Amino acid sequence: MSSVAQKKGIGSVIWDYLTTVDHKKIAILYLIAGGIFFVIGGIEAMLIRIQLAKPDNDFLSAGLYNEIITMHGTTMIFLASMPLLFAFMNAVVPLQIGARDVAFPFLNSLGFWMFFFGGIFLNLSWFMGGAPDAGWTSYASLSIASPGHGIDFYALGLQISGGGTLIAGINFLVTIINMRAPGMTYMRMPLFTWTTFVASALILFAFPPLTVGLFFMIFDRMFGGNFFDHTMGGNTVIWEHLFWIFGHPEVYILALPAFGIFSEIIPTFSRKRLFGYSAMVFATVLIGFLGFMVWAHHMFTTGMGPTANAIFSVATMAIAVPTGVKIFNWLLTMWGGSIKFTTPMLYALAFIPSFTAGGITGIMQASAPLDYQLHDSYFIVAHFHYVIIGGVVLGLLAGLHFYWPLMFNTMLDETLGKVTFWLFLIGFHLTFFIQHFLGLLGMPRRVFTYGADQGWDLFNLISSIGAIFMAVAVIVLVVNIIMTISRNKLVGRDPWGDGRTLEWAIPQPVPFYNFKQTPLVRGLDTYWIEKQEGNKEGMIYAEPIGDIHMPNNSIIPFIMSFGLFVGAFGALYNGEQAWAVPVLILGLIITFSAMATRSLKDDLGYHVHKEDLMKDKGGKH
Amino acid sequence: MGHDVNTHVKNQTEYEYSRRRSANEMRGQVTTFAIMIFLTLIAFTAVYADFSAYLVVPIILLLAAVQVVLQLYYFMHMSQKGHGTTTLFLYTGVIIAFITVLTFLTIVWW
Amino acid sequence: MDLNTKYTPQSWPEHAEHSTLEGKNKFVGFWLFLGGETVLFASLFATYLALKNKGPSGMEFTTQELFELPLVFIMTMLLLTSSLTSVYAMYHMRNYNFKSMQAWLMITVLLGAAFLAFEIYEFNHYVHLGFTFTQSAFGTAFFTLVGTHGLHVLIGLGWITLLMLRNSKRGLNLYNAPKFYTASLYWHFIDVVWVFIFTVVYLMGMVN
Amino acid sequence: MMKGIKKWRLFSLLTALTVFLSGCGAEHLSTLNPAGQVGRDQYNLLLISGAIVTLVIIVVTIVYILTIVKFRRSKVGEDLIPVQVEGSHKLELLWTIIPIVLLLILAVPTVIYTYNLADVSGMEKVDEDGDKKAVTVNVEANLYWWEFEYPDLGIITAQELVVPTQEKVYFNLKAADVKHSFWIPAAGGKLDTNVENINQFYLTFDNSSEGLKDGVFYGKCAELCGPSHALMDFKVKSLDREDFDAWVVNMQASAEEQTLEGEVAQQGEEIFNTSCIQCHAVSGAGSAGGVGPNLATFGDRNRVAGFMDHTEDNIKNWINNPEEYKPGNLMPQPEELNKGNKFSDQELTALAEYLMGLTVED
Ligand code: HEA
Ligand code: HEA
Ligand SMILES: [Cu+2]
Repeated sequence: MSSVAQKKGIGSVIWDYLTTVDHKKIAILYLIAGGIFFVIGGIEAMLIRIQLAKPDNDFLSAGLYNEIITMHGTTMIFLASMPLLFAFMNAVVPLQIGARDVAFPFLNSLGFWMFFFGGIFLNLSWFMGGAPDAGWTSYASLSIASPGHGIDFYALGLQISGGGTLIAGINFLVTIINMRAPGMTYMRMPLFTWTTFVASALILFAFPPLTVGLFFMIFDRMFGGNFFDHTMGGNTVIWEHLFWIFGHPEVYILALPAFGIFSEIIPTFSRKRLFGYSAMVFATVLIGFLGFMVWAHHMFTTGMGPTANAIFSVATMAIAVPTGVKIFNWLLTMWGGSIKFTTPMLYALAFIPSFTAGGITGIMQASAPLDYQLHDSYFIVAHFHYVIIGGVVLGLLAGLHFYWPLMFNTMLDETLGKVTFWLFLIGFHLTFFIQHFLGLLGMPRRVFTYGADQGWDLFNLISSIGAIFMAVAVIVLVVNIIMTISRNKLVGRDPWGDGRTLEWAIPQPVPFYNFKQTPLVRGLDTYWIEKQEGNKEGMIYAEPIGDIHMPNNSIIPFIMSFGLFVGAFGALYNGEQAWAVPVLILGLIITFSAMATRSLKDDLGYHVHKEDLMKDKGGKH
Repeated sequence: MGHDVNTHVKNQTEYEYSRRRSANEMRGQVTTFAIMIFLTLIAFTAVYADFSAYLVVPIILLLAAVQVVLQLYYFMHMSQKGHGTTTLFLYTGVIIAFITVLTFLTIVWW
Repeated sequence: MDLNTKYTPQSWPEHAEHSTLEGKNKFVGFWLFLGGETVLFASLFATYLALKNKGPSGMEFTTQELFELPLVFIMTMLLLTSSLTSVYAMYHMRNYNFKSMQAWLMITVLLGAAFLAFEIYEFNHYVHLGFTFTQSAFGTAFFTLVGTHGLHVLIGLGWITLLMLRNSKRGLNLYNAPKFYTASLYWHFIDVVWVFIFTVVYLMGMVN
Repeated sequence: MMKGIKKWRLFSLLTALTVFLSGCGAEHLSTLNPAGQVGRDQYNLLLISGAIVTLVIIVVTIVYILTIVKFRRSKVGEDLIPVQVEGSHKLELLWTIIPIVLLLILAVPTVIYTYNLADVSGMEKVDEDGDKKAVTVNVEANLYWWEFEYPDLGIITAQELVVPTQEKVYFNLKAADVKHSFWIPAAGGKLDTNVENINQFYLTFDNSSEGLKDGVFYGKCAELCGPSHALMDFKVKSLDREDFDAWVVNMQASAEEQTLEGEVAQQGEEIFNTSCIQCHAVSGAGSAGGVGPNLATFGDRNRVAGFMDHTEDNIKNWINNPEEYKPGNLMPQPEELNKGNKFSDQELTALAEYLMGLTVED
């Protein structure tokens, strides 16, 4: 039971990852899967930009284009950004709060595998008669009318992966509520933990409406339901509401953890504690709360009437206030500090003006009458890529470089990192800044082509050229990762030198049981405090060394998710193929018997004994 | 942490005291139940009596709300200690639920 | 925690459901889950209210013609009572009285099953009248809302039954106490939802 | 620090571009060149909100640049341990209140315009004779084409909307199949055409569209509606009130008079009457609900199928293979209309000739 890596065959490594319940390994799984989906979504984006590079282009056909934008949006939001954020949450949050483990290790693994199989299912649509083609928002009248199985793949795939996300959210919430080390009060939690907490709460409340909406869609398309069929008394606006009640919080589910990552990076590389910590916490909670009050700003042109439009306009604008508080507190954190321009810090620095630019265009859209012009034009595309790439993707890239040593005990190459950074940043602004004007010049979004001489030709070309920069940046990043892995130069504890929070105090590589002794937290930025006081160990302890209880690995989450994956094919072909119902039942049987095995067989885990702990390296007693 | 449980063995007085207390509590639960049945009866009667809808609907909604509070605070022990965070989350859910229903009643139209 | 630790009523902790960390996690996690379920049901209720009595042109079914309050009243009584019996079960769990707890859980399950039987009868009745899931938006929304609740009842029954069977030989310990406790929370939640169903769907369906 | 500067050079370049752009933009298509009061209101909001957010970004940028110039580690020294400042209530208050004030400045006109633009009470106003004062258009969006009915005038057209200038024109918007969205960027913001209800709003046009590049404003579908969503364009012709009235009279008369010039056109009419008339009406008088676009004004139009240049070749191409030009559209392929055969080139020419002759303007 020792953490010392024994040489293992490839087969046993794979088995280890299939069955793991260790949050650090699940983090790596999320990172790999999310990374792959990000590249897929990015390739789709490149196809979009190639198609739009010149007017009247016929590189992609009309139907295929719609499939590509739908899959691009869906993949990027559900299968790339969120899982990548989960990767860092899993890797960092338990360590940050001094926990031995997450609250539900088994469920944590189940969450991952459900996301993974859901994502695979969704992407299999490409090979099985066509991908969904009604946009990532899948508005009802079109998605009900859409022929083929694309939308069915969308509804079922998201249902499965959404279940995984919900599980992950609950897991983080309980972990943060119950598993904090002694002394780690709520108001001493690092900001990344706070944003994880609030984002998970948003997941808890935002995903059920999506679940319901997707079920409605499944019922309507596969089982004869009438929710959205107006000839039968249904109403398509119900979908719009359900989708956006989920959809707007969703954008903060993405943004908040990214804010959290920046809130760790900026103090670290400014060597200064976060300015206005409690205001930052309050702003985070407020953003989360307001996030639920504004969803109808996506529906200003649906015809909700002036009163609803006015209310949601003003409510939306209110979100600028807590977000502004954050922006200024980040600036003031750097003010008077000692700024070191590492790759993660460069991303953080680029984030501030980029995200502000995206946020303020959001405020413009929040003005309902103005949004009548902007809605469904390229202005919107520009807005959300500014907030998503300028906020979330920069956050992910920053987090990747920042937490890489924590996850792998090696360091990504700084020079290549900076090359990636500049290419990506330039490409990003080149691609999307110009799109604001395309929107104002009357270009609708989701058009597979556009006629020449409407004044959009040049701007689209510029935009496509920008995308190439981003692609090159991503390729450089991949090269960097491969080089770093093959070089395998170990770096040890606190590689950045200026780490402030508990995760940097832990010996490297992080032992599988995390903390040999539960640490005692004496204030915000624990590690920094201990370092300042000259504590070589980096932490003080709340308990003597004792046996540590660990959960057993399990293949059951994998099997359960696989069952759902199988069953989904049954639902998809219901009423069309003779084997559909048997397959549906088979899938459910697989899932439920795996579940039954889990509940009938006691799984009490095992203990790491004190003596082994004493022997383990890193134990300096 | 975690696996260690405080193994406190109660002495006889403590034991009897806690027994008595839970028996008392159980009596309270039965009363709660009686109230819930009573509220249900009123609600059904109000509908049968065929008063104006403007009167009946608010009344039965109120009765439902009271019943739910009883369930939550007595049957589900939400009033007890250790429910701080969970209460917060539940009420957040309730607020969001309320807003959802409200919008569907106002801005989903024909 | 050791599964085989035997307890006496004297040594059995006051709050067995959250006296271990695992138990506490389960307990908090389950409450949070119920918070999410609240929003889930709110979405279903909201949709039902928006689609109530809506159907294809010439639609003949309305709440007032369909619903039969006496049936609903009986169902309500069954479910409310089952809520009380599960409180009894938890009372006995607290007193470390495994046999009585099992007995009360058994009664709870029986009451729940009776409720479900009535519901199946009700649905069957409507289908015979021609009011089906596919007949109108109203039908779809009605069966989805009430059916989702019914599904919860079914899952609750299965869950409690499994717990009883699984632990019948073993008796109470700190490993399964949180499971019994969360199952009972779930059962109460089902009751809470039903309170709104009989109020919003049935009673409000009858007033004009 | 070279790198930082490079980035800012990019930024200032882009700012310069902004200034340059606001002056241009095609008059028939750009929201930056509003053609009427509605568009102008919205443009004003763009300017107000633009000013506010520019102010915000300038402030952020100034603080930002000062910070990264002044507090670089290379400048403050490798070993400096900065003072660990906790925060400042005064500052927090400052950057809470100032944004609130800025937002209120934006919120007030927003709310006012929201109500103004939703005011369609003028639609019902009648003059002494009991006739509606304002022109109301019932817009029905179909899979990739638009139908415009003037219920009070008893006329109907498709693909090209004709409106009077200098007055509010009211719209009832509805979709026949899936959701679309009705957008004339130059005239003002969009409104969705839903399947289950009618949305109402109004637009205004200051001047006749005659002087524009193509003599029309461009209209777009702004809600993804299927493969050919991008091609679901329409055109808007604004006419001074007299011209408009004349047009209406012609339209109303188009039921009777069908002047056909030439043999070829007559042959075209025959083909049309056997193959096309089931779906396409050729009289401008009538009411809504056509299976295909009304073709009464076809000869006056600017485009074929809403987006192709208005040439006989394009008409022929279109009829010969609509699926190729507008994937997923509902017009039957010629084989279905013509007993399993394509139309011959000669037949196509005849049809084109006939269609080009359908006109109500002179
Ligand atoms: C990470 C994702 C993310 C984030 C953070 C945001 C943030 C915001 N968004 Fe965005 N949005 C999206 C992702 C996101 N959005 C997506 C994906 C869509 C399109 C979906 C689709 O249709 O496909 C969308 C669409 C969208 C719309 C609908 C447009 C339409 O379709 O018609 C609107 C309308 O109000 C809007 C508004 C806002 C606002 C007000 C914020 C605010 O939170 C921004 C707040 C931030 C700032 C304002 C900057 C910092 C503040 C200061 C420096 C203080 C001072 C500022 C002022 C006084 C102004 N967004
Ligand atoms: C997290 C969210 C996210 C992210 C990161 C992105 C990233 C990008 N997006 Fe997208 N986008 C959306 C979310 C996102 N997008 C959504 C929600 C929509 C709306 C969809 C809808 O309308 O329904 C949308 C729509 C959308 C459109 C509008 C389509 C339309 O309306 O017709 C466009 C057009 O330019 C676009 C472009 C891009 C580009 C160029 C990137 C780039 O930043 C991508 C950068 C990444 C890469 C370039 C990776 C490249 C990788 C390689 C080249 C391979 C290398 C491989 C190896 C070495 C193995 N996106
Ligand atoms: Cu939003």
